[in-house]
Amino acid sequence: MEFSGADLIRAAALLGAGLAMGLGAIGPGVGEGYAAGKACEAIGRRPEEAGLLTRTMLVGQAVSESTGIYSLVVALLLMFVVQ
Amino acid sequence: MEELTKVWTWSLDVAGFHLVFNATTIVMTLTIMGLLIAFGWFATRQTGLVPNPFQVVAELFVETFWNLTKDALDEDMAKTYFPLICSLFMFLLLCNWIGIFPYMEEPTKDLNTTLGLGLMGFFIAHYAGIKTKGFAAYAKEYFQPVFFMMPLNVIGELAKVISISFRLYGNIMGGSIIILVVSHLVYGLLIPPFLYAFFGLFVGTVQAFVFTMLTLVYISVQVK
Amino acid sequence: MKGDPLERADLSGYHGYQRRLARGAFTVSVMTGLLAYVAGYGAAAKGLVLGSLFSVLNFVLMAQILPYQLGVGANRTRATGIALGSLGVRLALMAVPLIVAARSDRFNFWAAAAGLFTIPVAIFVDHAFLQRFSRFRIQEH
Amino acid sequence: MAFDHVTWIKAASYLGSGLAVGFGAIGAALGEGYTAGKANQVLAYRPRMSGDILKTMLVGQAVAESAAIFALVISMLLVFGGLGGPTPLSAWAYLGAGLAAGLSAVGSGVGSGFPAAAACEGIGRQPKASGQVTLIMLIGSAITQTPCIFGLVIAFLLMFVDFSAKPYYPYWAALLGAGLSTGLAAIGPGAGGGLVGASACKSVARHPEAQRPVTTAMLVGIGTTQSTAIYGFLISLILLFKSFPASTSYVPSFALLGAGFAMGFGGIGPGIGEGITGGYALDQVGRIPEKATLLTRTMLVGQAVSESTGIYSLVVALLLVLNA
Repeated sequence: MEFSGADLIRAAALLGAGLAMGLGAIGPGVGEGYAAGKACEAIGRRPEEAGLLTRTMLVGQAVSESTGIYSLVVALLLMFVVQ
Repeated sequence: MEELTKVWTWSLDVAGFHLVFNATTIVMTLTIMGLLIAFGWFATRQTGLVPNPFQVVAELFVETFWNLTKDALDEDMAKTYFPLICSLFMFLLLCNWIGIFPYMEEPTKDLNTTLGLGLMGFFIAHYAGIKTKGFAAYAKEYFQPVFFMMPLNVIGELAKVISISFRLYGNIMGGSIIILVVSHLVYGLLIPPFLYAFFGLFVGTVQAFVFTMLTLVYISVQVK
Repeated sequence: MKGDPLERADLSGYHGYQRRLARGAFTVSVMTGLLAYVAGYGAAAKGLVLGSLFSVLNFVLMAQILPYQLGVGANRTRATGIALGSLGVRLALMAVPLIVAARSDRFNFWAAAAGLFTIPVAIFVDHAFLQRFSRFRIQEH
Repeated sequence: MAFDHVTWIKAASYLGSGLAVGFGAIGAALGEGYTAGKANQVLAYRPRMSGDILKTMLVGQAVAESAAIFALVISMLLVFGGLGGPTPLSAWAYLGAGLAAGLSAVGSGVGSGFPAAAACEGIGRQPKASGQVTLIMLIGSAITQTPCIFGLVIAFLLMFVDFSAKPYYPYWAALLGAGLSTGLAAIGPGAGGGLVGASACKSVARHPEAQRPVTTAMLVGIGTTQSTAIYGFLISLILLFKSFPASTSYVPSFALLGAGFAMGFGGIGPGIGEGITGGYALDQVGRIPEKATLLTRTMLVGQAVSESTGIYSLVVALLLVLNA
């Protein structure tokens, strides 16, 4: 089994892409779930404000998801740009 | 599973540039625009007190998004940006839903579409910011709280474009990949329809709404 | 809270429930085993009965350990430690029928593995179905 | 230091067996410890109820332990099943089987502890509702075992499908990645499903007459929570059954391993997050059952958005597999 330096770099980049996306998905997943949970709680308290609360929840989740999206971008870069 | 990597493209050499067009995306986007124009024509053809079905749907959209826009921006500003927000949502909704028909593909499955829409929202938001506050006040915000935070602020603004467009792209692309893979695995009739209902209709609606709301929020952050 | 709250407690309902559930589950499993034996699946029948015997033993042992686990107080680390120890012992116990069935041709391995789930299945059947009809209900004293 | 591969296969199956039963026992023990701690708190102010609370604990524990028993069955098969296939790939398959069974039992073991603890609390608060609360707890913990069953299926496939004709070089990574993907991705949904079940038990204890809407909302909530476990299962199946060409470099192998890690770790966060959402939503369903539809809708929207990172992981994993 011969292997060159370029091979090693590519292999490490692909494994790194997997780890980046995998580990990067943990935090946003939990955080977004927490935001959504608190929104459900608030809707339970004041069902008449459901529209406003859902919108706020979606915006909050979108912001907490940013780090997950950065992981996605980094993973895609590692897969398709690193040669 | 070869369909995943197969893209139907047109390439063109113009003045030394090699341009590649994703034909499927362009055709589907034009189809959706045609459908929306036809919908608009039917909805406004005979407006009356007893509305026709198209008018009912159109009024639903207009009313919902008028209220949303009015909440986020103030009244006269909302008049400017409401048509953008409402038509953006209708366009995205139809884009995400069209994949459930055979031989149709979601234009939002292509990163070019979502990135283009994200950039559009970005430029509109910043144009709105400069127009309301003036360039000096707009530029000053980048040096808050201290002047050397400027690069981070700029990166933060650009990251919004990346996050908004990759969110839509990732969800729609992921949904269609899942449907494709599961269809290959089960060869059955029962599971894929449920997946279409979930990813095509439900996730498509939610993500179209999220994209629209975020564009609205980005505008409202800039003008306030 | 000083002292063991369980000392003053009336645990007869607990013991009665546990005894009756174990007896009912084992009886049903032995009857299923007999039917299978008569139908000609000898190895499967023996494996099933062996597995369910150890499932019931595990259940009884668990029921005996549980009050001690509850008696250590609200200290979650100690409770987890006791749970880990008791689970280790009981898993070692439940490994016995699996090893025997894997090594011997007279017991079917898959039947023994299925037999280990006798008690969870019995609990589920009891609560989901039998409690609706009081005639078949596992009586609690 | 050259061993023949029979030695390696033995070593790998012992290691896999130890991992399976070890992780399985740790998960179930954490769940039981949590239940015992909660039950003790309830006993402190309800000493008379100890018989009922012990009975609930016993029932909950007996059902929760199925995750550990699944892992035990896999572990005993690995050691005593007489599996020793002569191919070098078997070593990786057995290690992957142990990881799949063990890791997936962690989530379900921990997760089953939450409904049991909540049921003890609920019965302490509302002794009359004990039958309904126990039933909800049983349904909740039984569905929480689903990710563990995915792990079991992948472990069986890894042990009994014949991979001897496949090339060693990227397949070792495909087999290990298949085990990791299902195993790790089952942890989050297992724990999250338990959180939903726990809130359902609390809600039924508070409003026993709201049993029907709570059960429906709980089934929907746990079902959505488990979608990332299904993605992990999907990636494992693709890794096992897609044909990869033999290669002379490490690149495809590490791409497949990366796919396993991406989907495996990527399933943990969304699973737990969706469980938290479902938990809060079910608390409120129990408080105002007449708003159950609105709450279920909001819960579904919130869960769908929380799941996006899981979908990104799936996309990355699929791209890694397809480009390998």
